[in-house]
Amino acid sequence: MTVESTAARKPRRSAGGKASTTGTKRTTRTTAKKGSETQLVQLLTPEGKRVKNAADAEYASYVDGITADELRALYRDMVLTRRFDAEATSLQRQGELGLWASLLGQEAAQIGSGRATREDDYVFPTYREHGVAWCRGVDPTNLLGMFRGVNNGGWDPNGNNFHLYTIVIGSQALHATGYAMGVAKDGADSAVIAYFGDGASSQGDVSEAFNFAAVYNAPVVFFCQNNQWAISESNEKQTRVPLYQRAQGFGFPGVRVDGNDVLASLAVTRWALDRARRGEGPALIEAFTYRMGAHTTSDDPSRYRHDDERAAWEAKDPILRLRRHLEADGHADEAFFGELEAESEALGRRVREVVRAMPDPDRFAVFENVYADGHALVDEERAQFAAYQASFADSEGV
Amino acid sequence: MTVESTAARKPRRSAGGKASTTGTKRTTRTTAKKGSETQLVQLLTPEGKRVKNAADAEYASYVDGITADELRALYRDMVLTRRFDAEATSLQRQGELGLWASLLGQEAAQIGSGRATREDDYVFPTYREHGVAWCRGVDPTNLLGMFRGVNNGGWDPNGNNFHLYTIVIGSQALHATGYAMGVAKDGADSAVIAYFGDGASSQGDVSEAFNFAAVYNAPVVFFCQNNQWAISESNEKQTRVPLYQRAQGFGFPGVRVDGNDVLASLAVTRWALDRARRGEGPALIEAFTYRMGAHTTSDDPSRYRHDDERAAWEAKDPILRLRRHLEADGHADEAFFGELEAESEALGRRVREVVRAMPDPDRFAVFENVYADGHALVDEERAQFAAYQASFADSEGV
Amino acid sequence: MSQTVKNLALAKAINESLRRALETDPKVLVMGEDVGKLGGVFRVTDGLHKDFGEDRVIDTPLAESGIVGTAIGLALRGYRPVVEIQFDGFVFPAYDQIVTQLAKMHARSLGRVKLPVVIRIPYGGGIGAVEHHSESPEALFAHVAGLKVVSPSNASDAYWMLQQAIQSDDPVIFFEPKRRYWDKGEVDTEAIPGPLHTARVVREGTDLTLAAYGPMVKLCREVADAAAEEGRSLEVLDLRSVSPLDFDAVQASVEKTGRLVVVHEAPVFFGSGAEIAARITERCFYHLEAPVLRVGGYHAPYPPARLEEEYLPDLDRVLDAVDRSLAY
Amino acid sequence: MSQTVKNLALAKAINESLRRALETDPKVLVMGEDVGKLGGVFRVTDGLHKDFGEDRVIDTPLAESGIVGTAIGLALRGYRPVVEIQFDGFVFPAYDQIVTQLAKMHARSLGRVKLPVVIRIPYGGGIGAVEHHSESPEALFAHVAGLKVVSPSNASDAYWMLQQAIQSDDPVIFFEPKRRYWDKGEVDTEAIPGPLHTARVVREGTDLTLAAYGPMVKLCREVADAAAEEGRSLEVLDLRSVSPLDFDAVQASVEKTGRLVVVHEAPVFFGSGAEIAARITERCFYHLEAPVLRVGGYHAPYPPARLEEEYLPDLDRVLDAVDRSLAY
Ligand SMILES: Cc1ncc(C[n+]2csc(CCOP(=O)(O)OP(=O)(O)O)c2C)c(N)n1
Ligand SMILES: Cc1ncc(C[n+]2csc(CCOP(=O)(O)OP(=O)(O)O)c2C)c(N)n1
Ligand SMILES: [Mg+2]
Ligand SMILES: [Mg+2]
Repeated sequence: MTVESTAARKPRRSAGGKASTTGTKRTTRTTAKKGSETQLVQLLTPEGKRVKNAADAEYASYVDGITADELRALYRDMVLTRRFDAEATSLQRQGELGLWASLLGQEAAQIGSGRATREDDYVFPTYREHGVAWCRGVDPTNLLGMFRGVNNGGWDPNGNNFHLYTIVIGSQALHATGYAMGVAKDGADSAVIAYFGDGASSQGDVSEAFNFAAVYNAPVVFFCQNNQWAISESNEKQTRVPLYQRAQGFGFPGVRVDGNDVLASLAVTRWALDRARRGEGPALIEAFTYRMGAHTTSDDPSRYRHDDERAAWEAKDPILRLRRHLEADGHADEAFFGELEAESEALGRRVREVVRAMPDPDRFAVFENVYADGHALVDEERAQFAAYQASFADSEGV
Repeated sequence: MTVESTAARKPRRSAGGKASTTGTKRTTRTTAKKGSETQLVQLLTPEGKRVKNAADAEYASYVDGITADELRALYRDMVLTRRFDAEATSLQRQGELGLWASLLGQEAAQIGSGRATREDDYVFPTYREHGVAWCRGVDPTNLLGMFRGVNNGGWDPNGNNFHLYTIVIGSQALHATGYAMGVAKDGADSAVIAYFGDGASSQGDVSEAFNFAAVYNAPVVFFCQNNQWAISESNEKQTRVPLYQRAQGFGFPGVRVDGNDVLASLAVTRWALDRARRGEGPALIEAFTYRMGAHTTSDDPSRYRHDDERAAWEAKDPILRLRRHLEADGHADEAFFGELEAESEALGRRVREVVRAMPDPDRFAVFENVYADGHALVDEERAQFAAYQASFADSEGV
Repeated sequence: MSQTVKNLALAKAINESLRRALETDPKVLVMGEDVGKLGGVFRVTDGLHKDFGEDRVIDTPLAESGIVGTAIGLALRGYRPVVEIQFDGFVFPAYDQIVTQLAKMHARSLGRVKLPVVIRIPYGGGIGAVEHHSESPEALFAHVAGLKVVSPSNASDAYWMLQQAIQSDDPVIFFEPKRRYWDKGEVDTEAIPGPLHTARVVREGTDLTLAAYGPMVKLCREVADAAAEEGRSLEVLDLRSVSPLDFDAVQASVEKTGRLVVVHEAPVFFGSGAEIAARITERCFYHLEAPVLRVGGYHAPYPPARLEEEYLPDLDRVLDAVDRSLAY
Repeated sequence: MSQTVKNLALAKAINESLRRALETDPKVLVMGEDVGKLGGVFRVTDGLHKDFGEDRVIDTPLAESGIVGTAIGLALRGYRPVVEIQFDGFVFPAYDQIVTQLAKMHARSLGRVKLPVVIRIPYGGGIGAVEHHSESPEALFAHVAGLKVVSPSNASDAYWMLQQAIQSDDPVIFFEPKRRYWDKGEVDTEAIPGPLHTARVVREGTDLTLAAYGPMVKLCREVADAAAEEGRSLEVLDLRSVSPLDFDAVQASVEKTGRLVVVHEAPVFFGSGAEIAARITERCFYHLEAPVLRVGGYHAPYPPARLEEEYLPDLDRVLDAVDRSLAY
């Protein structure tokens, strides 16, 4: 028998057609626009003006009473983070680091969100969250060990509730969710925040994390820095619709914030952490920003993107924007900027010195910490290695 | 420095709170209701009445001119499928099959969607799509080999464009998407449909499939049979919001259809396949239905669900519903039902006979088809196995 | 004795061990698919959900990577999750989290972070199941540094090894011999167990050593019985741990017998037997009267149920290997 | 000769091989992360996107399971996808699709469905990279029936073995020795290559056999040179294929030399060396003058860059094993 479709069949137009908006009440529509067509939560224009948008009032309320001191502190954070980042890039050029992943351009997203966290919150970064690490009080020189190649993670995650950098894309979203499930079990009122990139949003682990977080109502905020690029792949290669919309399909809110606006990033992240603390579950923040530099020092962006794109984003620079605001409102004077300049240089110097003095690990470190409770084979191999090393000492000693 | 949240911090209420609907224009809301509170596309009530709902007109148009012949054919499909399924269940009880996964209750979802496919469409089932297999023209006895334990897949996928059953949950959603990408590359105007369950929606692979399908605008329809249970886990364990909504976050439409209504299932699937053929990309259909039986013959649902739930769904039986409709509209007479009864019995008999006569595989089959181009180790092991077997023949021969 | 000694099926021994862990340590969690009300598809977690609630015995969404990934997060928060993977063939979606995160985080953190996560996997064939329900993937975990891999062969070990796995600060992959779930054995819940990663001589012998773990130990004992009738004295070693492997125990036995046959269900190619053969040959080069022989699965996907008898090591196949070894 | 012989870096040889495949078979696709405009992080796909378009050279979303899963679907539709995994350590999210689907679908379908998918994986250490960028997971694929696993050591093999892998109707895991990407070698694009899964004697010798594949072949040649200066004649075997392994070639060599040292970067425990040692000991029990020795990685996560020299097999460590073998 045949019960075939009675509707007309037109040939496929192309494999790259637009999403249909057809649908009924029972059908979810896909009407959202892509990329920059979608509006952002913005509290500070690129020119440094405060925006008062009624629609964003709820977010804005989280920074309503912000003081000049606090604004200057945010500025300082961003400047020092950028300075540190630049120093690391040049240390890589000098051969002191094997690799560096620069956060240039993403300072506002990171400082804004990082400063929104409370001491008892827990942060799961990817490999580029140097600004967040700074906010958490991790000594920046500790970040460099893995890029120098002396370790795979050079700080105590529990020292500042800042987990180790995770290189495998998306994995940490699940760790953050599990951690948040634990926080809820403990009845604590702290929250967890997981950082990842636009590219990472494609990983199954990130979707699974969204779903676990929603199902268990875990107090976790997913903070996606959409810096427009996953190495050489632009947003269109990763997603058909703006990323913040992903959240809705899992049952929690998503919001796109101007990631080059430190105030908006701070406000929206406070909002999200707060509702997590109140037991309202996860939220997704898409911080719309730009990777000003290469993916890492190994990358050559000229192969895949145009300079004018970068130029357009330079006009939206997060640091310049806050500086304009501080200056326009008379919140900071020359003395402040001068002192900060000096502080930056001092930081750069210190980083340089610490890195250059960073010793290579002991050769036996290979065998350390493979297990917490030990493992017979590791012991055996360590002993063999020691004997082997000693055999050279013997012959060299003669 | 400290730039802390200025908003009040209430303690977390509970780890199981409701999704917040707070949000602004820039925020995706999570206003949808759970489970049965969401409306379904329904064209036939449980009492067998045709529903004319303006909102569903677009879907309804796909079955507008359906004839009495066609309706009877759908009925016949459902009845024979149920009969086959019952036979398989009893063959398992008799020890002829090692296991059976019954589709009881899901006939409408499967026959409706299966009959919506065109011969040149391609179908990727999970392990319960016996009704879809029937629509594709796969001989039902071929489905039984893997449940009897004589093979892991007993039909030629390209014979009826019906892929092998996939047991690892969610995997086939990616195969379907890749296949659809190939269809688009070929410029063909056929479509692909991937079946999976409510539980499967949690797998990362399914989310990745949604995303690949959206990004490449692949002509694939995701057909999720939400039969309310993933073994012992109800929908609340899998998702916070209705599953059809998942699609929107990836940028394509999702629709929930009454999966016990064969007409609605047919219409909505035609609609989705059609737009895929027209190059409008993927769609997600959530067929809201019920697993009337156990998960498989190994399962004991009394451990985790109440009988009254089943009773409530019995009132919505897909076959009964169409029968009422046929009878009310005078589309079928006693002769028809009588003949069908006889045909059912004949089918049951044939299945029984074929299964009982199904030979065990040759012992050398272990080594067959491991590779298409051969593998030295397999050859070596086969030879050793032959020699080993021969050693018994020798001694037995003495 | 008496009071504390129970006669339990292996599955029930695991159940009681989980119960004890949940009782004694509030940080212990049980999580997985259908581990709640259903009590797991093998009823291993039967009754735990009822007695400890859904906060401790957690039905998870159907996503293995999510289960292990969130278990890692829970462990970072101080919990000790015991994860159930429903069947051997379904552990692979979690493989990335296991290999790149669970196994490596302790070393990555220079020892600052510990991940006491146990992953229970019912494994192996012999129960007439459909595809993916009968595999033995232990080698794929043993090769990965940072993981410990164990497999009990009897109820007492199942009980105690699980206690020890849960107490361990390292991630442990706990392979449960599903076809032995219903085999009963005595469990002394007050015994003081030996170290987790040691092998045990379960039958002494002088002519040849049979080494196995998990489901194959019982078979090897039967082989030894059969061989004894033919006047051959086989020593049977229950390895119990696959990573680390107790090479000292194997070596000691082989120095005595001069011959070794390793038996496992997993495919021979790149399986445990290879590692044991390589290392024992190195350690016992002058003691071995025959090459180490291996009996295991073929280099083929686990076959459909009606062929599994051909695929799985059985009495005859092991005896054949014994004969071949003794013929050297 | 002449015209068709080019001097190419190994990475460039792969590039030209991909180009040839794309030119000769319209069903061949190249897919992966950053394989398009960027030409891959190692530039292995350089220029292909420009010349064959994004319909043939496909930048994918960042999801390895998705890449392999859709490649399977494309293969079912008649395509021959060549998938790039960016680095060894990132193959694990795709492991489930590889092990449970790609490897098994041909057998599952009783031979009706073929999956000619090649998965290219730059692997191994020695380039001073960060975590997950230096691993050698080949054993984790060799243990799995249904997969073929190969690894070229030089430009000519890279070119031809890839041609053969793409032409094969079986899934092939193609491990590229990333630290040799820049090593140049002659490639005759009109040569008639030998069978894909055969080993090759790259240096003849009489005292001991060194067996290796991929990046370690060059090291073994250097070892043989160094040993020659000390008057020792080592035979060097380039295994080329890990599954199947060319045991006949190893056996033939060992029957001549009586000694075997296997070298690989992957951890020794449950590594390729174990399988080779076990099987060769069985085949050559009366020929071996010493146990098969293995040189490889330790049972530890691949260490940070400044320790990799300690971790990786080097001239001294291999020579040490040679000495130990010869001392028997
Ligand atoms: C699982 C996995 N696959 C591939 C990579 C290689 N890789 C490193 S960074 C990167 C792009 C990440 O893009 P995105 O998530 O947008 O973060 P961004 O680097 O832009 O901050 C890729 C593909 C990886 N680290 N992990
Ligand atoms: C990856 C994986 N994990 C676990 C299982 C075991 N399993 C088989 S069916 C099933 C439940 C599936 O539920 P659903 O997707 O709703 O489909 P249904 O059986 O209800 O049709 C589970 C957990 C599996 N087959 N694959
Ligand atoms: Mg990015
Ligand atoms: Mg279901």
